Amino acid sequence: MTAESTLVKHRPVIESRNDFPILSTRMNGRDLVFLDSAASTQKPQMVIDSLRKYYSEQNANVHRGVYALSQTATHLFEQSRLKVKDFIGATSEREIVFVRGATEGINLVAQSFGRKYFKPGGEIILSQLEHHSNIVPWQMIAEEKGLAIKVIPINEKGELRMDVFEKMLSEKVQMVAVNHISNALGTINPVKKITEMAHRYHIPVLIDGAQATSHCAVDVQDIDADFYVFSGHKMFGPTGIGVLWGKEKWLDAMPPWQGGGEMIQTVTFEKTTYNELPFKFEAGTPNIAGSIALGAAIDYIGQFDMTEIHAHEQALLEYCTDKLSEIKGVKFYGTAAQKASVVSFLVEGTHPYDLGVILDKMGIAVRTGHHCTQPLMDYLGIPGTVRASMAMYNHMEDIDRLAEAVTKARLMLC
Amino acid sequence: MTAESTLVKHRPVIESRNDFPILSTRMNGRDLVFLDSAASTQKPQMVIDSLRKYYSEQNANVHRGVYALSQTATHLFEQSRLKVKDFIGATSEREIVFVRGATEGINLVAQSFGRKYFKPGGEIILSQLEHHSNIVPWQMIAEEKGLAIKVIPINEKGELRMDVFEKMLSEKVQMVAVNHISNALGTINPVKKITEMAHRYHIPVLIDGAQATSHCAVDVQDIDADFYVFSGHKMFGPTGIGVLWGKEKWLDAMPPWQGGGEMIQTVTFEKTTYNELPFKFEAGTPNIAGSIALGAAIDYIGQFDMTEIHAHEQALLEYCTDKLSEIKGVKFYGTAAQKASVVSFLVEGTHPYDLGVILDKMGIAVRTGHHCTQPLMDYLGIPGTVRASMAMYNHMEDIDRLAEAVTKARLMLC
Amino acid sequence: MKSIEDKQREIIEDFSLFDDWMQKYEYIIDLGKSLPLIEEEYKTDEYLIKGCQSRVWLRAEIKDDRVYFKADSDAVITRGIIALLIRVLSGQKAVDIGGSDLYFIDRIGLKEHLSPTRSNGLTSMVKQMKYYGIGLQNKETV
Amino acid sequence: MKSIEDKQREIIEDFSLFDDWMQKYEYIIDLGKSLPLIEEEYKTDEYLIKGCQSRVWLRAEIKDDRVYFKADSDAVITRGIIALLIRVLSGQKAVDIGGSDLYFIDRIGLKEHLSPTRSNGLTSMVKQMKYYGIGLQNKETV
Ligand SMILES: Cc1ncc(COP(=O)(O)O)c(C=O)c1O
Ligand SMILES: Cc1ncc(COP(=O)(O)O)c(C=O)c1O
Repeated sequence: MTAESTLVKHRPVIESRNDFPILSTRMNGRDLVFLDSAASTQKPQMVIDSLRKYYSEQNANVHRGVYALSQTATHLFEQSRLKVKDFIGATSEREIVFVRGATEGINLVAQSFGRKYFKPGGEIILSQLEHHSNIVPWQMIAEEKGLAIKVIPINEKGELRMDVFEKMLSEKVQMVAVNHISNALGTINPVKKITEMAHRYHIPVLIDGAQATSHCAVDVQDIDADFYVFSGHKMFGPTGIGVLWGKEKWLDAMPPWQGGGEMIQTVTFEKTTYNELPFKFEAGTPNIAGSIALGAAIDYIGQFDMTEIHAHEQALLEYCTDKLSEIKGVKFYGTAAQKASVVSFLVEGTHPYDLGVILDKMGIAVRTGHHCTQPLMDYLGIPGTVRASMAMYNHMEDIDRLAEAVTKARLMLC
Repeated sequence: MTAESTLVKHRPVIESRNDFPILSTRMNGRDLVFLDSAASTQKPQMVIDSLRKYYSEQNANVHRGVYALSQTATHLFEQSRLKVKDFIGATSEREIVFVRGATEGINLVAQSFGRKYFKPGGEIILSQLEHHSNIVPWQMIAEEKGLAIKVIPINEKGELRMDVFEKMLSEKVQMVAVNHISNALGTINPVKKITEMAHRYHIPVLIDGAQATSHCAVDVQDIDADFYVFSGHKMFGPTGIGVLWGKEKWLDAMPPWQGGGEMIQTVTFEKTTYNELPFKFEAGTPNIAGSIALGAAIDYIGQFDMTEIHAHEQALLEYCTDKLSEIKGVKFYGTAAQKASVVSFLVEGTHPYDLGVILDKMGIAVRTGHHCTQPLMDYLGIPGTVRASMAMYNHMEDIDRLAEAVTKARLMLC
Repeated sequence: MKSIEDKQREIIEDFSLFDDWMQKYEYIIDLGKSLPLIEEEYKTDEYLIKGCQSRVWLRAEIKDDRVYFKADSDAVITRGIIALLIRVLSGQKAVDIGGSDLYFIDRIGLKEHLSPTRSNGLTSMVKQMKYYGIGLQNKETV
Repeated sequence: MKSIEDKQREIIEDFSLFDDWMQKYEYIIDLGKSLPLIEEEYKTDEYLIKGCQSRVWLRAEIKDDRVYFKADSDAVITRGIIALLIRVLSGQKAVDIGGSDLYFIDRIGLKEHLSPTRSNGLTSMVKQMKYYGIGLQNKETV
């Protein structure tokens, strides 16, 4: 941090709630308590305004128009790429590829990198905590190229067994792909350590940061992974936009994945030469408005101090854990020492679906089910959990409402 | 049309201009004249409001949440799919796959269909009129699988040489992919005829409808092609959303392309089973807001009568052609008998870029360059054209302003 | 045996007594708890209807021209609604089941539970029940 | 020879005479028309700088410690701006070119033409000119 930036006055995190119009609406006749931010966060007025302004004053297709409107749109679009670059501490905007979301980013790497570099007989290491989006793309390419999937197990707290991981590493491994933060259990994984260990064997590492970017400062150079992906809609930005960050040496060496406008330099029917990074990977008209609004989301987050956001969320996590544990029959899943503001639980004698239905009636939005982590649920031997996930805009009162509602629901159901 | 729907009063097309806020802004100090709708159309207030409303009142991740907000979002999202289905006359919503845009739709078919069905030694037929997005994906899979690309030539008017096409058809051909309307020349291609001819040899046909959906009624059952793709941003909808329509028998038989959340039924590390259509092809959180706003764009178009839109645009086309031909040195590219409201031209002794720069200064947005159709430009022996493309919201006055500006620019440049 | 029509009207009347959602759900939960369970031997994949949120097992038996349903779910609210559906449809004539319009669900304010987006298995279950009604009028057991 | 600084100031002064964009562009277009063309033999891919909208050819010669540029474009406005850039940079010391800050472009209101998003080849040309300045101080011809 420079001398200057220490002078910046950050807005208090507690204020943020007022910036999100949806949080003052009602659900089933009750003031909405939104505790499903791990599925998708809500959007601040700044992001909504960015979309409105873009379509009302700035819209035009990018990169090829000479007229002012198109120049403005292109400028805003590329500015947003620079914001993303700074946000995750990348060295160059050439490393920032706009995609639809984390899922598309992982597919891009699996298919482009995988087709070029994966060799039959090799192994891909995932973890027991992974979201389907960080499993299925690897299964597909593994099947195509003849590799095996290996899984880092977890301990009873839901932490990765790093000792086992260490033993799994070998020359056969061709990719390690793990999430930064588990969406189902909240576990914050030691991604820097994982990368360092994998790199000892020269194994490339992809980190699925879908759950991380709204909760902690991400520095891709510090983590030193080879790829990092995340989704705009999980960090106060719009749906349909996300980011693949990759080290330039890899992105340069990888073949393009989708073909079309934007990603070419010259086209003849005989031969096509590809554009430079990052455009090589951005075929077709991109989600221009979405990218610009993602930049607005980054500006929004920048008004706050990330360590204060983290502290606020940790306080919510602790309070939520305390309040729920006062309720009879509550059992928690995921009690990692390093944990994000995600509380997965079950109430003895109740089905998560039933609990979700009753909470909904009381105006409380939580997620129930397998959270797109079926292998993890199978491993835990449960059909799913009830998951309350908090973001910066949640207040302690939300937890009070949740605890009260769970208590009532339990009485109704048991 | 049913008896009831003939009673519907359509709004006059000429009114539409007022619905687009950007059209009352200024560019370089002059009232904006927007003549680049073939690159991307502008957005009506209805679409902008749909986005605002979604993010302010309805936002939640779709398909898995039990709570009311998530149910609403899912409902709106699936309603939008039904609107798309009706808009193009598909038989079932299972045939409607949401993608980022036309480009992604073509890539999906090229990679999923191509990897399964293309055989070495075969041929793919494209046309001289194609956009890079309908060339490069086919080149990539052709190279991978060992097929040859064949090109339907055009006549001096910019029409497909159907006689040559007929002779190109054979058992070797494994796909015919042509656009419905050429973005560079405006030619409306006889897609129904093309499909019928290809089907005699049981060759599947993909129609790139990127330029069609805002200009004429599209009926995929009438055309009877196998795949039809288009982009939301070219039909008054937002960026980052588009549609792949495919016949159910093909989509069912095709392997998934991207893996992740939404597109699975069950996942274990050993074996994954895929979801039903269309979800099999929609990996990851979709562009929810974009899809819903595309539905709003369809509702918007539905307020007007498509034949009246077409007539209005044809009048603009004719007027534009007449006015520009009064200017010395103007040469037109593309004079097909069936032509959409696209006027590609050059002024003798001037470079398209120079013309574009001067027009911009006069508040007029046209596109200059190769329009992502380099093979067509090479064929025509020119570096590019100046292209004025009209949509329903353009008025005759826009053409007057254009003609006046071209006259002035010519004086400055020659 | 009362008709599908009559049974629906009965249920709508029952529900009109409730003042708020709590009473209504308490009633459904009670129903869910008291549902005569399907025999354990039938709780297999063969009888399973997949729902993402809750699982449903359904079994049909045909006697003369009538279809008798047994069903279960792992979630009690789903089960309660199953109980209502069985009350209306079980023992009815196959032909009536196939053509039935289950408007009572809407009228008692439980429509959301039969939304295909809920993925609790109920939409598929109803579809399956009607399918039995239409398709299996001439078979003995299913 | 006047310095890069002086030349830029000169151009800014010239442009201060224009009342509107029309006069300014007429002047640039005139400049573009009068630019001493690069010899046809150098209009090859080797000297080509790719721009999507207009093409630019650039050739540099070094004499003593100074770099002399010749350049051309197929678009006349691009050419006019090239003429300005050559007026400022050609014949200057390599070291000065490498470190130059071409603020005049901004001051005369033509910044947009040097935006990387214009893809008219000019941004790449300026980069290339500076590269010659920095990299080629010790070579004879480029
Ligand atoms: C004929 C045609 N096909 C395909 C495309 C690509 O559409 P998108 O960039 O929205 O994917 C375009 C857009 O320019 C087009 O005009
Ligand atoms: C850990 C994790 N990875 C990946 C994803 C997929 O993100 P998206 O659906 O935005 O592509 C999610 C979102 O649910 C997630 O939580």
